[in-house]
Amino acid sequence: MNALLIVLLAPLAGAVILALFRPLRWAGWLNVGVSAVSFAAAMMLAWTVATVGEVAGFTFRIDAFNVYLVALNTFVGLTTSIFSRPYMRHVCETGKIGNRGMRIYHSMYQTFMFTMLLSLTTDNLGVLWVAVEGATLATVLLVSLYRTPEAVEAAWKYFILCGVGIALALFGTVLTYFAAQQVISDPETGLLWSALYQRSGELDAVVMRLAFVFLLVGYGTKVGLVPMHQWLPDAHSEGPTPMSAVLSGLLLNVALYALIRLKMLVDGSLAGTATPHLAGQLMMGFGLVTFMTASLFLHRQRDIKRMFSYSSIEHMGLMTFGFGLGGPLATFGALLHMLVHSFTKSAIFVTVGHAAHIAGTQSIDHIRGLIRTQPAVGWSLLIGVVAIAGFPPFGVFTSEFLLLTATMQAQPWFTLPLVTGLVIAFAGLFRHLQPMVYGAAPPGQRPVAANMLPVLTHLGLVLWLGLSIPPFLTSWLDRATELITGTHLL
Amino acid sequence: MDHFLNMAPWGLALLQALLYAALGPLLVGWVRKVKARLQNRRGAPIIQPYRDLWKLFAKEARVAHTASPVFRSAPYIVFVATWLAAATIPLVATNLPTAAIADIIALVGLLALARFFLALVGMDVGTAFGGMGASREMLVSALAEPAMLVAVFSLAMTAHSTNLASVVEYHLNSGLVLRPSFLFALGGLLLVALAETGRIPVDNPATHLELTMIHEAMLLEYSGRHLGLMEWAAQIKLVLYGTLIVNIFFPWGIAQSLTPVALGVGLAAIVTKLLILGAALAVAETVLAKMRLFRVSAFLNLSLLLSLLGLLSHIILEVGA
Amino acid sequence: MIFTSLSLLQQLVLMLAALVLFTSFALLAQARLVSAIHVFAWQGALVAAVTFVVAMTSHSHHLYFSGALTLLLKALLIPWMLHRLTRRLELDRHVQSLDRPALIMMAAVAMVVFSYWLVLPMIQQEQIFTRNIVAISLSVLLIGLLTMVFRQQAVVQVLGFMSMENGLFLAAVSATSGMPMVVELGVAFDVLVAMVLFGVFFFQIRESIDSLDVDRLNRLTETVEDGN
Amino acid sequence: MDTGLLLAAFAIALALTSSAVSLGAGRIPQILRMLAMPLLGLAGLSALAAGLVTLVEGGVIATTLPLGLPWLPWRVRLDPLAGFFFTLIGIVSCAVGLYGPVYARAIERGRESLAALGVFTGLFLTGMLLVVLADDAFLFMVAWELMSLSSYFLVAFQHENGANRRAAFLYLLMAHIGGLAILLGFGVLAAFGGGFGFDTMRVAELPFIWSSIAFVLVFLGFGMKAGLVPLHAWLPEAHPVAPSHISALMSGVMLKVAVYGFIRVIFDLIGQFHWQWGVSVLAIGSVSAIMGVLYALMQNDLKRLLAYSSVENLGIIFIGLGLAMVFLSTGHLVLGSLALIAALYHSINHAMFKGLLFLGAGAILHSTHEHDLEQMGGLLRRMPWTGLFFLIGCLSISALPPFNGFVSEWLTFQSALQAWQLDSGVLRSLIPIAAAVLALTGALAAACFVKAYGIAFLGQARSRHVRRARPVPFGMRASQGLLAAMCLLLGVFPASVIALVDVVARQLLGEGLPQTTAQGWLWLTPVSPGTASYSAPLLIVLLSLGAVAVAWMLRRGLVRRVRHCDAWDCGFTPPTARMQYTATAFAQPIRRVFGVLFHIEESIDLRKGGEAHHRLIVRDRAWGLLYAPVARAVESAARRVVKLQSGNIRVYLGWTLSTLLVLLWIIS
Repeated sequence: MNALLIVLLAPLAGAVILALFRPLRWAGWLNVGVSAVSFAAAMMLAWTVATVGEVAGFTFRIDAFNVYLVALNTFVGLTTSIFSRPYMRHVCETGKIGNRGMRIYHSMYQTFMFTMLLSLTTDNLGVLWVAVEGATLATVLLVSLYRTPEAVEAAWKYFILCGVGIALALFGTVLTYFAAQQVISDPETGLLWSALYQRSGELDAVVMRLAFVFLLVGYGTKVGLVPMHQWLPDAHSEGPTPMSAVLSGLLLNVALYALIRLKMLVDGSLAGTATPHLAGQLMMGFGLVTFMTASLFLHRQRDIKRMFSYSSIEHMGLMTFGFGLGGPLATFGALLHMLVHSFTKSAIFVTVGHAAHIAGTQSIDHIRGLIRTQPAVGWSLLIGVVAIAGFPPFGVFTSEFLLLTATMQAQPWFTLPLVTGLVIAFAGLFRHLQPMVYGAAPPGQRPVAANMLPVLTHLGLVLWLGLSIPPFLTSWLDRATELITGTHLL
Repeated sequence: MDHFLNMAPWGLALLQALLYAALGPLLVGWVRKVKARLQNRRGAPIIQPYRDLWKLFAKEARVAHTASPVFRSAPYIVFVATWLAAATIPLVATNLPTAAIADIIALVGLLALARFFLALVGMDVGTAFGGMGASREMLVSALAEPAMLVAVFSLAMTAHSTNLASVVEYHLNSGLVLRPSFLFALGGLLLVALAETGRIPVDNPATHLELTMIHEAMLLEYSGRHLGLMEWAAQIKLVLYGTLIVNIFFPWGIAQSLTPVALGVGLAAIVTKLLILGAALAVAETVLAKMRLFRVSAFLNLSLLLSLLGLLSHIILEVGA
Repeated sequence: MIFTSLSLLQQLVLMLAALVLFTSFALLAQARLVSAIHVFAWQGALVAAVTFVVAMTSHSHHLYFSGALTLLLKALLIPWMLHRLTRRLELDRHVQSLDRPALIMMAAVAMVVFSYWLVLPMIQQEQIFTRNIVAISLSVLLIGLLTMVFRQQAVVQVLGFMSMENGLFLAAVSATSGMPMVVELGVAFDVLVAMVLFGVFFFQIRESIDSLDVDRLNRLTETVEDGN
Repeated sequence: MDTGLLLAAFAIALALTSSAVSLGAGRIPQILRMLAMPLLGLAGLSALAAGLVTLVEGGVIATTLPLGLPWLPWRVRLDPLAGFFFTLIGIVSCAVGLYGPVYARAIERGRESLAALGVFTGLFLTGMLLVVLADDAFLFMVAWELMSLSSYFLVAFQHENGANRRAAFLYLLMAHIGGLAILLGFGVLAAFGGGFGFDTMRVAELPFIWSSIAFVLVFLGFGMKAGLVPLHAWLPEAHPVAPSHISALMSGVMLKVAVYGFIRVIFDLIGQFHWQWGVSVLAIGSVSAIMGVLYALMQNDLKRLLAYSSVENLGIIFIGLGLAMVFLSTGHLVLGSLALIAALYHSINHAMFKGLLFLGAGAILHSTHEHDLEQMGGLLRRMPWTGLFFLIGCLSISALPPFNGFVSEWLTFQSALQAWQLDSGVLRSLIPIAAAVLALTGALAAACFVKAYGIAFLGQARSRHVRRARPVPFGMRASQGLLAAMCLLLGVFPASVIALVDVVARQLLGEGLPQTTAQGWLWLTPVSPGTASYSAPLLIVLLSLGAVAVAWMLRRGLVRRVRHCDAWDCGFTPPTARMQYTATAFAQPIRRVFGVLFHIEESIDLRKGGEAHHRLIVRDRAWGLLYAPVARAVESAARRVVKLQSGNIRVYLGWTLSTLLVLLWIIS
């Protein structure tokens, strides 16, 4: 419980302190420090959950599923903060933002982390909603940090679209509560997920079905499901790079997490009706459409960060499909995919930050010859994209293998669009990637000071997960799978 | 390979091989003679090719500065490969040990080996005519070789063997059977033989116009003993094809045992058959005109078609029953 | 359902809900920005009124609090902020009417019908009353979204967004007698922060495109052809 | 653990070590040639030993690795089939280990990243060895993609050239598609077998329709890797642009790994045969063989020519496999194993001579920096050893006796000629047609390599830098010599080789070829001595005896002198290098005869001053018929889809609204 408190309070306190903290030199380090503290606390929490089981209380509830995401969040938060320290200093030196901007950045970074962790750890669906909305509010300022017309536009779109989406999700939550009231009389526990899950079979199917549509569209907007995804590439491309890394690596996961929790309720409620798998089917449909559309989008990109944000959409689509498919294998695969995608994508965004820094632009057409200029950046980008494209021996291959396998067992014909999408996405990524990393460097292009530690850590982990999944992670994921699907995989 | 260590058949095989070498110039001389007669000329004596060879071997060989070692070794390879190929075809007797060394596919392979080097030397010195000859030769062979193999396949499938000796013996043992496949295969093989031995209408062995040459163009740079070997190899090749055709389709008379009488009869039979074939060739060459190069492909396609028809008719008409 | 079988207070709730719906329509069609803000303030007041009435019927104290919160936030504070903003942005004389008002109004009416049709299968255990109120709030929500789709003006978009929130509140209050306190507080806080941020963004947008016409926020697009 | 598996593990460990030490090559360039490449050669040696031990012992060893998924640990298994391919990989890797240091030395001062070369070469070899070793689908796929991916990096090694990048992209794309097809194929098998282990797949009983789906997927996947027409277009782009020893590995070995995969899945895992499958493999193989060789003939870039010729040879291998499948589907076990052995034999042969030829092309490139045939000429006198080895390669690949290419084609012919044993008339008539195609292919291959050798090594140099060519260092010559010797050995002692390979067929099909070697090492009699026999040792003895005898007699004869003089050339002035026949001219008759099959653009451009220039472009028809339409379709779909991102927020909101409404409508 203490660990949980530290996990939550560290970023909150960090946000407050960083908002007031003046000396810029140390702000970056402080940011790293706070992230490190929450990561350590998260590890302790994970250990507690692993040894003791669920941790619950104060309307918080930590089980195998969310502690896994908590650990992932704090880890990526830590590595990104390590990256962001020199990166943001550099941004500051170029005069893109001032001291105030830096304070906003650091403070909002921790606020964002806090809201993410809050939404993961809370048991209350209402608080979950509040936290996710809070995450939007925290990041919207980050998106417009540079104050360029594009950044403002992106932030506005992000704000409005996610605001609307999240409002719809709230309506879904209200409807859920409405259904819950018929079952649970106590208004205080009526929104507690664990209480609802225990009696999900009694929830009114019609209301829950209606609620799920709102929740799907609502949280789906945050997940980046097509056709509500439009904010995502804008926000990713215009905000500072560390923020893109955490958005792609974390926020999308959290939104998907919310969706899955709610799907579990809806599944329980619809179990006895004529369409017991409606939620899953809707998610599969959205996932597939998202996946295919995003992979086509990849082909027509001119901005490197936009491109990778479409790749995030694509992978979120795949995960949504996997969770929608249900069953232990698909769920396990999707959970693993969440993990490796976060690692890989945040590593890619970090590298992209360096690449854009080297070239002085985010335009794909003007980023050239990275390997020649700075092999570490060029190769990292290349390897990162190879990993995200699903090539072994990287972990993304493992999870895609599991997802494809599960699809083949449950819905063989769906493998065709999946495979087509994978190929199209791969082609889209590589056709743009190759000219950037290969070839002769433009004259005058110089290497930059880059901290490749986060990238190497992430890619190393992804490689490790591709070669062998350690037993503790397997049992961890398996417990999460059991939690979600009710059946063990192993 | 029971008689492998038996020396007598090997001696006979060697004799037969020598006979091939000896018959080569004779057949060419005969064809030229008949042709001259048909053209109302007296023509050179039949043994003129021997004299030519003798003269060539006695002459000094000249080699261009630009020639590589391939140029000087190729005549030996071409000659030996052709000769060895010929030696595997039953000429006088069927069950000679050489026949087992290479079956008909290997025979085609040996001929291809000879041709490979022939084409290489065409390109070796670096003249335009040589390259032209090599290019054309490879076109002709590319079309002729499959035709030949397919023609042979229908025979081989009939006899269930690709060993020529077995094929010949099978036909002798089964007596006179009218097989449509044989007719087509014979047609195909005849056309192939014309093309492969460089006869009219594909090539003109007597031409003096470089631009129309195929075989001769590749030999333009040769002189002396090298030229002699190349010419001799070509003559052996003519006998080889002749023997192949007459002994497979009309095997009668060939010796099936190694007794002197049988061998004598075999020798007489093969000489007669070759003389008849040579005369037919002379007649054909007199009536036909040489084709343009790109008509040759049509000509050879016809032979491939005939061979395929032979194969198919074998499968449909002769086995299916 | 026989309307007269309902209690007077319930009738009042339905009455007020209908008025909320009407204000949604008004908001959709209102050409003058300042009037739209007024309409929105009225809508907030009506929702607060509904909350009070429900609080009276269900005797739940925290609903009073929630109603007060709504009144404060939606009927007073936010309209006031918007007013101030429009004045500072010199938009108080801004007038912009819908392109095809008849068509859009038909669409909004269709939304209402659709919402009703949606909630029909909800066979509520106790009250058909709640079902209908859900239909109304759903319509308010959808019309709010429709407002955002059809109005180019950023401030009006925000009004649409807020009116969606009002729809939500309506549903939360009338169908479920209010959400748990912590949630309500959180939501209210979020709405407030959102409003502040909206204010910040109005200025930023204004600064970058010299207008608040959201149609002109179109730099970020994929549809530019190659080789432009 | 058994010797074979130990050696195999050792080979993989060495390859990985080579890869790991190469990381240091960025700092110390010498590491690559001093350490990494020799290690690679040793890895090859170890693999060769592992393969030979397995083939001689004929046993099956399997074990589990502590890697992979918890419920799907990586399993490895070394059986005779794997052993055979280990041998094949080992030999070529040895040669590459000899060749590599010289190449590495040449680029040490260049801008290319030596570390990348070393790392990915090691990984490439690791991947190939692991594919062969894998005993479950997961490890197989991991190793397979590792192989594709590392070879992709090697193709993109000289990435400054845009064409190389495009080739690499196309290569990886196709490899990805192929890999996914294989994955799906495994998925079907796993669904029926109940697991991704090969042992469960082996015992699974599939209904015809599902096994056919698996067959199609697997054939697609492996066929794509093997470069079968029409999925071959990447191959002639990608193979030539890699460093030459990598091209040798790719063409010589990696394509064989695809063959391995096909054999493993179809003959071992699915284990059922249907004549429909056999006929389709036969047809695709035949088309590949003929198209491959025709396109090879049209190439003027030596390495491209070799790459297209790989398409041809893979076609021949698949003809063999198709024959095997047809025979096996009708219960002719002996004939099936004959055709299978023919295919295997051609696999190892192709590995040898294509490896040799690519290394030869690499030697030319090393010495002259030239890959265009039109600029070459007269290299035999400049580089005599390379010239000799290249000639052996050309003779082997043209299927000329007594070299190895002939043996495998002969075996394929022999099995095709046994078609009369089949009951179905359709099959009986289809197989000889395939044999005819094979014959045509062989003849055209000879034409192709006459062209390659004649233009490159004979005649006179067509450019200045080629005239100044120097012999290559010992390592390059030794690597070629090794493979040339293998070509000769495999050609001269086929019976002994088949005695070794026989165990593969016995283990896979339960039936070998007892007759083949019954007559001892001297005679090759696949079915029976009466049916067909071939004695390569005697042939080569007689050939050399005859040549020596003739030479001896002539030398003893009348004139020994040879006078050197200018070329006669029918009395024209002594020919210059520019008067020689060109590669394009050489191929012209065949281009004209088979013109329909090519996409030819030919024109005469008149320039000012009355100068006329002949322009000729021969393109692969596959581009226009298959690749371009797919690319266009994706492009236009993408163009349509991006309209979603129009930039107008109201439209975005409209999408949200309509999605919501549609969903609401759907659920109620």
